[in-house]
Amino acid sequence: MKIPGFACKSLPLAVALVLANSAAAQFEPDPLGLTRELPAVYPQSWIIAQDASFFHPNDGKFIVLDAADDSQHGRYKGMFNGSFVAQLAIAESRPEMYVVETFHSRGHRGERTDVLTFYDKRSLAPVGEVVLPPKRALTLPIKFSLQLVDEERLGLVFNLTPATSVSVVELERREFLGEVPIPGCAMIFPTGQRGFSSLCADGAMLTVHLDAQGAVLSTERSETFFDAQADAVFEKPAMHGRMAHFPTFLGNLISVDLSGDSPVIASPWALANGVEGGWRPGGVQPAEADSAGQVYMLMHPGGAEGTHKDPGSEVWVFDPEARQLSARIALRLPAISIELTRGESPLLVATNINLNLDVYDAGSGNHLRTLADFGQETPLVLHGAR
Amino acid sequence: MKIPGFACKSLPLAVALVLANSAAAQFEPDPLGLTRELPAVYPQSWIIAQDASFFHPNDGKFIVLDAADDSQHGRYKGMFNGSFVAQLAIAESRPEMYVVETFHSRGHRGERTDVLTFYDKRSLAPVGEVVLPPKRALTLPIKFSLQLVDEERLGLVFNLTPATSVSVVELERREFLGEVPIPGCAMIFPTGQRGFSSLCADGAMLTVHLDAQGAVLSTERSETFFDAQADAVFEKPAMHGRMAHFPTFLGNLISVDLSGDSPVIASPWALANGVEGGWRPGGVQPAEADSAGQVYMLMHPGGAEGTHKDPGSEVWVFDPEARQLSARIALRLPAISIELTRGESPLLVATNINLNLDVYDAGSGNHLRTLADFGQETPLVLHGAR
Amino acid sequence: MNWVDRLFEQGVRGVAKRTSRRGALEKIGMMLAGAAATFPLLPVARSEEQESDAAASNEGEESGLKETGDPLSCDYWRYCAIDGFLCGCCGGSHNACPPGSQMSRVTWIGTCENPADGKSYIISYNDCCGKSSCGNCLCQRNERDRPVYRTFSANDINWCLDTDSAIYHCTTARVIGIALDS
Amino acid sequence: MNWVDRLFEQGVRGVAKRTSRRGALEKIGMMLAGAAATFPLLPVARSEEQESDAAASNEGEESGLKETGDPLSCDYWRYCAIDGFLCGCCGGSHNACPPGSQMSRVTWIGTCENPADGKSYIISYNDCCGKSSCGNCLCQRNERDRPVYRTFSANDINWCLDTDSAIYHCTTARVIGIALDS
Repeated sequence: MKIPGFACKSLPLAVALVLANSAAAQFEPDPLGLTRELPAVYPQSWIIAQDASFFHPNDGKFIVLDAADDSQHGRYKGMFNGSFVAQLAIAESRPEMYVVETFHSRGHRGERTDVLTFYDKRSLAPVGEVVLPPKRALTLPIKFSLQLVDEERLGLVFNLTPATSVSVVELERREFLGEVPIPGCAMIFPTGQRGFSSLCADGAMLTVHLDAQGAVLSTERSETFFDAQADAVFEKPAMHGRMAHFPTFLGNLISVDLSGDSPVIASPWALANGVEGGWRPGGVQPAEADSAGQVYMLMHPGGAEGTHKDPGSEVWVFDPEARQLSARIALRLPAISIELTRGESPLLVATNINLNLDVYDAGSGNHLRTLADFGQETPLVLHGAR
Repeated sequence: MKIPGFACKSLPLAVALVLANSAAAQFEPDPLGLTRELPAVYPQSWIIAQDASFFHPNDGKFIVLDAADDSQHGRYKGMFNGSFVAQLAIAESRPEMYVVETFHSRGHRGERTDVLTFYDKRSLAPVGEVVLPPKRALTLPIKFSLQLVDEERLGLVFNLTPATSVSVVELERREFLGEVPIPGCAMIFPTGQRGFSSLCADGAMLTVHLDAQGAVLSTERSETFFDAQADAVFEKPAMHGRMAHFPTFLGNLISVDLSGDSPVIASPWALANGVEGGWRPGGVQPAEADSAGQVYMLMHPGGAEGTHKDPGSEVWVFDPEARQLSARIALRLPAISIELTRGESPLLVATNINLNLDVYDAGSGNHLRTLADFGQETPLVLHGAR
Repeated sequence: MNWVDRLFEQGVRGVAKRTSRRGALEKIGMMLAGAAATFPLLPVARSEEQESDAAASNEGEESGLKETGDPLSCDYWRYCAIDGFLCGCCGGSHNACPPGSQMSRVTWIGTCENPADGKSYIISYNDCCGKSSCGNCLCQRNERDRPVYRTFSANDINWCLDTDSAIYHCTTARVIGIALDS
Repeated sequence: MNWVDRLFEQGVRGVAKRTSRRGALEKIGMMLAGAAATFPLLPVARSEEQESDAAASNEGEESGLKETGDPLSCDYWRYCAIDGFLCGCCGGSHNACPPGSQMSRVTWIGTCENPADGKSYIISYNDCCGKSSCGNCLCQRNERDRPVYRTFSANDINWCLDTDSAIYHCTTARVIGIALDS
C-alpha cells in the first residue's frame, strides 16, 4: 500500500551538524551502549526491597539497595521486575536469583503463565526461565513460598489452587521436575539434605524428602504442636541456617530444628514474659535472625485478636538458646517488616508505615538513616542480599 | 507423585454451619455472581480519565466518572485497563470503545504484541480484539493517535517506528486491513468521508483518502502553513465536528476545516491580542471545544521557549468564528489537561497539578467540585464520554 | 483505632488520606500488612447457590435481612474479616461486582455479628477479578484471620482462582447464612 | 522556576518531593506534562558510532570535555531537553544504563550549552529499556521540544524502538559532537 510520489523526507539538520563536527572535536564522544554491572557476590550491607506494587501489581519490582550508603543515588544499585505478587529466592553458591511470577497473555486477562525466572546477580538480566504449572500461590509476599534445597540444586514453589502442592524445579538444568501434593498444609521450610517441611491446618508439621529427580522418597507427619484457632504460629519464622523460630499470635516462640531428617520441635516459651503492656509480635514480616542467631521481632503493645498484622513500635532482640530477651529497640516509626544484613555488625532495616526503609545499627539500636524515594510503591518484604 | 496415606483434610467447620442453617434462615442469602452494568449511551456528565500510570505503565487505566456527582463512590462508574500508554476512542453509533495497547509476553520483556481491544460500553468487558503490526506510536497520550472514520467503520492507529504510518482496522468485521505510510508526517485528523490528515515536519498538512477496504484512493499535500521551528502548532487541536482549531506555541490559532476532501486552512490570529502578560497556551491537553463550538484553552502567563507544556492557571474561552476572547476562567489550581462534557450546559473538567480533577461550570467558571482519590496515578488526558 | 487509620491520621503519605467521614480507607499505604483481599475456602458455595443472571438487580435490598450501617465504610459489619478494595467504591456494591469484572465463586468465609439483630452471619467474601487493582477504599480487618496454612481463614490469599483471570480487582461481602453459635 | 519545581514546592502530593539540594525531582506527579523520555531520530547514530563492550568503564571521565555541574541534578547542562528518569538515579549514570537494561541506539538529539566552555554540544538522549519505570529523578526540560510530527525533536515519544523490549526504564545524555552554530 505505497503512496506514489512520497520520497524519504530530509534528515534533521542537526544530524548533519554532528557528522560535520565530530571528526574535528577536541574530545571523545561518550561511548555507546554502556551498561553497569554489579558484583557476583553482593556486599554485606545490601538488601533487596520487594515492592509488590499492590496498586499496580503487574509491575512489581525488586530494588537492590545499599543500606549503608547515605547518598540517595549511590544506594540505588538496580532493579528487576516481578509480575503479580512475585516471590524471590537468592542463591549463595552461584551468582543467581530466582523470581516466581505470573503473566497473562493480555496483561490482566487472557491465558495465565507461571514462570520461574533466572536472574544473573551481576547483570540483573533474566538469563533463563522455567514454565511452571499455573498454580503458584498468589498471596502477599511470603519468603517461604519459594525456597532452595539440595545445596541449591532444587527450587521449590508453593502452589495453592486452593489445593496445596509444591512444584519442583532443577535449577542447573533449568527444568520442571514435578509436583508434590501437600494437602492441608502450606509453605516450604527447607529440611535436611533434600527435603522440606510445611505447616498444616491441624497444628502438625508435614515433612517430605525428595530424591535428586524431585520424586517423593518419604513423608512424615509430626505430632500436633500448636492450635491454629487458639494460638496460631506465624507461617513466617526467623530462619538461622536450618533452625526455624516460629512466633505465635499470642507471643510465644517455638523453635524447630530442621537440620535432620525429622523436625525437632522445642517447647514454646513466652516472649514477653515479665513485661507489662500486652506486647505481641506482628506485621508482614515480623521476625528475622542475624548471622549470629539472635532473633529480632517486631512487637506491638495492647495485643488482641486481630492485631497480628499491626505494625510494631519496637523490635525486640532475643537469644533463642537462652530463651531470653536481650534488647529492645524503640523504632523511629512503627514498622511492618524487618530484615537484618549479614555479618558481624548487622544493620536492622525496617519498612516503616510511610513505606520508607529505616536503617538501624542492630547492636546499638541507633537510627542511622532512612531510605526514601527509591521508586517504591509498597515495599512489603525485605531480603538480605548475598 | 502422590503421597500415600494422605486423605482429603476436613472442610472448615464454618462450612458445615452454613449448610446446616441456610435452609432455616429468615432471609434470602445474597445472590451469587451479580455484576453491574452501565447504560449503552453514557450520560452527558460522564467523562473517562485516561490514567497512563506513568510509574507503572503496564497497568494503565481508563476510569469512568460522573463529573456531576458529589458522592465519592457514586461518581466512580467503573474502570478498564490499557497497557503501556494506551490510547482510547469512543464510538457514537454503537455501544463500543476501542483501546490500542501494547503487551510483552513476559510483562516487560519478551515478544511485543500490539492489539486493538474492543470494549462494550455496557459491560466494560473486552468483547474482541484485532492484532496489529507491533508499530503503534508509544507516546504520552494524544487523542489523535487513534481515530474513527467512515461513519465509525474504520479505526485508524498512528504508528511510529520511527518511520510513521497508519494502521487501518475494519471495526465491524474486526479485521486488520493494512498500513498507510505517512513519511515525515504524524497524527490522525479525520477528514471528509473516509480520509484523514496529518501534520508534517515541514509545516504542511498531508491528506489521505481511503476506499472501503482501507486502500489509498488519493493523497494531497497542502501548502506550508506553519513553521515548526519558529511557531509550532500543537498536534492537539480542539475538535468541533470536522473543524480542527490548532493553537500554536506562540499563541496563535489556526482553524482547519476538514469536512471536505481538502483541508481549508484559515489564517492564524493571536489569542492574547491586546492582553498583557505574555499569555500562551500549554499543557498536555491544552485545547478542547464544547458542543456549541466554543474553544477552551489552558493559558499560562510569561510564555517563553520551553513553556508550552507548563500548566495553565486560567482557561480562556474563545469564539473561533468571531475570533474573539469571550471569557477567562481563573482556575482553582493550575491544570495540565482539560475536557468539556457534552450538551448545552457543559462542565469544564481539568486535571490539576495534584493530579485530581477539578470540575467547573463552563458557563460561569464556578468551581463545583474536585474528583480526588479515584484510584488514579497520572490521569493525563480526559475524554468526554458518550 | 486501627493502625491503618492511624497511618492516615498521620497523613504521612500525601495521597493516602481519608476522604470522607465514612472512614473508607483510600489509596496507597494501607495494605501494608495483609491486603490481597481474599478469603478461605468454600468450594461448596459453587454448587449450593444459584448464580443470578440479573445485572444490578436484587442486590439484597429485599432479602429480609435487618440491616444497619454503611456498606461503603470499612466499619460496616459485614467487613469484619475483609481485606481488600471495597467493590462499592469501584462501580459495584457490597454484593455486586463492578462492570466488566468477574466474581469468584470459590471464596473464603468469615463470621460477623450484625448489630441490627445481634446475630452472627456467615459472610462469603467473593473477589471480583480480571481488572487490575481498583485502588479505592482499601479495607483491612484481621479479626480471626489466620496464616495461609489455615487456608479457609487466611486473608493474604488472592481468591481469583476459578475466574478467567487471576488478577484481583475488589471484594464483595455476601451474607450466605446464620452462624450456629449466634 | 519550572512548573515541575513549583509543583514540588507546593508539596501537594506527599510522595512527590525534592529530596536533596540537588534538586533532582523525585517520584509521582512530575511527568504531568510530557515525560515518556525520548527523543527524536538519529538513525545515523547506529552506524556512525562504535558500540562499546566495556561495562561501567570509560564513562566519559577522560573524554577531554570540560565539565561542570552535577549529573544527578535535573539542572545539569546536558539535560537541557531531556524528559524522563535520570539513569544516574537508577543504578546507571548520565551515560551508562542501569544493570540489566538495554540502551537504545536510535535516539533523539538535543543541543545544549556547556557552561564550562560556553560551547553548544549535540546530546544524544539514549533511553535504557526492558525494565519498567525506574521512578527516580524524573526530569523534564522542554527547551526546543516540538510536537510529535517533528519526530526528531519531540520528547513525548518513547525511543525504546530498536531494543528487545519497548518498555522504558530511564534516560542517559551522551555528548556526541559540537554544534556548528556555537
